[in-house]
Amino acid sequence: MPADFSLLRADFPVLHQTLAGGRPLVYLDNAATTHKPRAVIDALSRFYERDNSNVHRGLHALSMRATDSYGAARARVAKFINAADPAEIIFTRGTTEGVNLVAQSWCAANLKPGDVVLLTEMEHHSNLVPWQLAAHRVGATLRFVPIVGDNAELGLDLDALDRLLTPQVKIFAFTHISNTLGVTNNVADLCARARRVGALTLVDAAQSAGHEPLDVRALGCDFLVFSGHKMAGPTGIGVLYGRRALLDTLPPWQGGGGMIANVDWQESTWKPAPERFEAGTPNVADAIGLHAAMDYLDTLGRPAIAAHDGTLASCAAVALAEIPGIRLLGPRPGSPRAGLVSFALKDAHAHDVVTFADQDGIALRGGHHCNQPLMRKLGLPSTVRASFYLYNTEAEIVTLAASLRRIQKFFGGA
Amino acid sequence: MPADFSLLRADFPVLHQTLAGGRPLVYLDNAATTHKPRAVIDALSRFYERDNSNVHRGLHALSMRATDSYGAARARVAKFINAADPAEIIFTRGTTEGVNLVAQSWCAANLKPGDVVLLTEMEHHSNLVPWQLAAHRVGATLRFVPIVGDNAELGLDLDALDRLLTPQVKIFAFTHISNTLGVTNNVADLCARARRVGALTLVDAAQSAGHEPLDVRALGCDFLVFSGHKMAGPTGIGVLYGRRALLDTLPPWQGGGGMIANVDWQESTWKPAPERFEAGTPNVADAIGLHAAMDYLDTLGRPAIAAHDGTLASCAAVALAEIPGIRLLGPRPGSPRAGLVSFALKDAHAHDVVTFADQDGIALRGGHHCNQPLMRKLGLPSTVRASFYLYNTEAEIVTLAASLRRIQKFFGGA
Amino acid sequence: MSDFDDLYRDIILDHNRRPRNRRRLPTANRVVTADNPTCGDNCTVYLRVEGGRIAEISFEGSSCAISQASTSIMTSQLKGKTVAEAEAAFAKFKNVVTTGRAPEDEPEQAAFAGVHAFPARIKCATLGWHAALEALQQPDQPPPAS
Amino acid sequence: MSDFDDLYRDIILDHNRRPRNRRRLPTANRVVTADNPTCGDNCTVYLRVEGGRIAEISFEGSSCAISQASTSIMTSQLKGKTVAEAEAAFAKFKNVVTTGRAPEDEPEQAAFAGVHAFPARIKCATLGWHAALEALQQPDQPPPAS
Ligand SMILES: Cc1ncc(COP(=O)(O)O)c(C=O)c1O
Ligand SMILES: Cc1ncc(COP(=O)(O)O)c(C=O)c1O
Repeated sequence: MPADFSLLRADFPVLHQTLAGGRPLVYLDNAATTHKPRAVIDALSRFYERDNSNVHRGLHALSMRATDSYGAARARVAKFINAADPAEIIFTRGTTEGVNLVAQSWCAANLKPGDVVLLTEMEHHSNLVPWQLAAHRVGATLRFVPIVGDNAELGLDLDALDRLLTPQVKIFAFTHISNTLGVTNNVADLCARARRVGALTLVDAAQSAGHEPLDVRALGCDFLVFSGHKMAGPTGIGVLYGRRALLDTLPPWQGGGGMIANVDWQESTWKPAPERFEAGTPNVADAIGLHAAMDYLDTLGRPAIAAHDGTLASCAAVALAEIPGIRLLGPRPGSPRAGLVSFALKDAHAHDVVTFADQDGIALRGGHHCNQPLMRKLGLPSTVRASFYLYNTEAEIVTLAASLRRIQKFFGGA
Repeated sequence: MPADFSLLRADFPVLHQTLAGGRPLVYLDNAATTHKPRAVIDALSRFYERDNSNVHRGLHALSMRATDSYGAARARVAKFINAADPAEIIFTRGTTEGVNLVAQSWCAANLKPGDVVLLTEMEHHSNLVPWQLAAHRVGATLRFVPIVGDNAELGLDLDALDRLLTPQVKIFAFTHISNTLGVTNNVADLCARARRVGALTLVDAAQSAGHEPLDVRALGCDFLVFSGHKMAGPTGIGVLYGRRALLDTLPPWQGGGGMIANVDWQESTWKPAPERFEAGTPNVADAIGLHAAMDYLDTLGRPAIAAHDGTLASCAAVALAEIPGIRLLGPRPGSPRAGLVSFALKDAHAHDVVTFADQDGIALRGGHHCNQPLMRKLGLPSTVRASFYLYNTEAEIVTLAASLRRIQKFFGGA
Repeated sequence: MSDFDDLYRDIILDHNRRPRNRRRLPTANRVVTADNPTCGDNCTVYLRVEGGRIAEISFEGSSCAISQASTSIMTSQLKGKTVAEAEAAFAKFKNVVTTGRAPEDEPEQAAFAGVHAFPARIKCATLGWHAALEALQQPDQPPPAS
Repeated sequence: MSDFDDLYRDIILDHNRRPRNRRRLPTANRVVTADNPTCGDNCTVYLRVEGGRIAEISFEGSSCAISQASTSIMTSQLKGKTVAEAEAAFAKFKNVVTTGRAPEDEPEQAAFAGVHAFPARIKCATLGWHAALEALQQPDQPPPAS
């Protein structure tokens, strides 16, 4: 049975505060980062209070406990996304580092001048800029699957995708859920299309990993990346999944302790994955915190979380569509959408909206959402985004809608 | 007045545990990682319970608090090492990532075939392998300042250093304190010698940052790196210091959100340091935890900590020197040494020593200490290392010495 | 909402709704665009400098109310000023938005005193000023292509 | 210290102090070195395989007591065995060190049952075995250069 989501708020200490002016916190900035349940905060403290130690190289009691816990976190991630083998799980700082790792290590070993890296027009800077850096280095070309549809229902142009998927495309990197539009891409379908031309795939699951079930084998992707802090876990930890056979062919990216087999003055050899890609002391405590976050999410059930977040976002879209002068992006109000709503008010700039809403205790995000070229294409300098997670409620949407109406009046009036 | 160090043990929850067999924990693996005081653990919890939010791009209350706290942590690091400007402080995962950042970004922009990267024979793999990767990429050469002296008093060969410091040397990277030998290098002197031939310097302060005062301007280094987890701070956070004028000339290493000025489909431009080098959501919570750790250390006073750790290590060296069949590395017993002792027992392999000591509740480290080529040069497959921090006591050294005597008898007897 | 009302004074809302000098200046001999990379906002300032004085000044760009209003007010304040006078005016304005202390002799600048309670918005308030001051440092340029 | 005594049985200490077959084998036609990158230990196993059987076997290398003793015992156990028999023996040994269940018919292998309580040491106990089994899979080589 899915839990009663309104009861969950008790698990999140941060929600129980009143802001300046006595207003309760209405946190709708979950696409930027989510809050952490007590279970995650306690897992961190517990590690430092009982088991703190370096991993891998230790033979004493604490070091063995820390090594076991770190290994258990890796195995838990493998189970969380149904990877075949814990060795396919590399801990990173977050989504951004995972993309950079693949863009630098894989591209250096595999990309030749004239090759194409295919992206989409809805990528976050973190799944765009690393490919620019890597492609420029080898003289490869970046191409983009365009977004089509009117502003109220934007999506990838699949016909254009098939035309763009030439044999020159060596890797296709795309987001699962757009953090700006709230559009969900059909990952399995996109991976299958890429596979037909022999292109590898990297999926940016930053916006989906904490919201819906992920099965890397069913999706058929080669790489998948996400961030712990966007799924109720700590900051500073994230995951790169890579197919085992592929990881073992990649050269290391960073060098240092823990990733070497043998070091000589001039040359070294490497351990296999995952160690090869985890140079230096890893972020042990936060990996253990992420473990607790995955347990927390799976106790609720990710299908229930996805339903909850999607329902709230749909409600919000319907409620907001009524506000005069609003322009909603992404799926049409009434159609299914991921857990966020992005919009612009005719008379109020995004920053002014966010500052105003903040005075009502509402945390929103305004700006380009790390998606500058897309915003330019849409002809919008910026949008406001409300994004939802398991602890949000319908009452908070009512508060949001009322606040937006006052804003529209404040800036549009006179 | 320096605190009574034995009272500090109350600040470290992890120390108050009994291990299997009812023995109290004697933690002497501080060079691998140190424990965290209550103040650090609480700073992490407090952040997640009150202020948790993403930084940089937010205009709502929590985001402004998180941004302020993250900025304050950066400013605190600048003060901690007397950097001229908080913009010279880049947060990394740890020492290893800091070295990789410089080795990849600086070398790609500045190193040409035939140039020399100068290291020493006492570098940790983390300050060796990144330079191998970077030098091979551009066809530069690695050279090593040799270690001289008999096994009981090893140090850098300064005459050889001056011969090696040719105008071909573009950067000289060396450790402040050797994690294997306990030798302390004279950083200011080494930097001055390098400067004479126009070489830049990178100082690996992993083993010193938590133990003694550091003043990057007095030392005259160009880059300096260290890890939070080795100085009472959390795992997953570290620091790269770089001179401002230098940082602003470096190309970015990782791409992504937060480090860009302007992004277009094919090209982007970058923010200045430090943002340029911090792509993606940073490890906000652990930067704040590191802030608490620096405050904790400076309340005690780093000169007092250095004296405490050094005294313990000297006592340990004297006590251990009495044990039959022991071979001590590093400074002669009786001479000043950094807070660690590295040794080998004639009849017992390092692993067996560590396993035996663990049964006595003592946490030691055995192996190559991420220093394989040095161990080969010294003709030792591995050593045992006892390393001290502010919460260790003389009584623990007595326990250690007694345990080592029993080990020697156990394996040497019959 | 006292902080908020303080941030959005009537004078700011007025300049936001009806910005002064918001246009391209075909006769400009200095043009600088300033970006706020944090949010993607930008502001282009056009100047015609003659004999060390700002003969004409205008701006374009997309940005928030604080930025629009402060740039609008800046253009009306800097017209006719020398470089030194413009720098002094900016120093005064920066002081207002960082300290919150409102100068009695400058009601238009004083309207921005509320910004100091919103540190993340200080960049918005100074975006146009930065562009103008940078333009004043530059050599004369040919007029902007149309 | 019961776990510990269990780990370092007399038979292990004896083989550590006086390892059997610890030497270079000039007539070897298979040589494999296994490394434990975690600690820097290594073990080189020399085999002379004749007609599908291990005619001679020896080892060298620097490693801990567990590793020395298990390799020493391994060499005495594998001498004269076929590939299939060697693989079966290793499977049995692996079972001992991972489960701690001691086979009654193999007192020398049984001595390693205590290893299972020290998971980090399992690699030590199997280092020499891995080298030997890998060598058995290889084609014949010329004898090692001296
Ligand atoms: C001298 C030295 N340099 C570098 C490192 C690497 O530090 P980290 O593993 O925290 O990146 C260490 C510790 O492991 C060290 O002792
Ligand atoms: C779709 C998407 N990709 C990538 C990222 C970058 O994630 P992080 O900043 O945690 O590395 C984000 C969030 O900022 C995102 O929403």
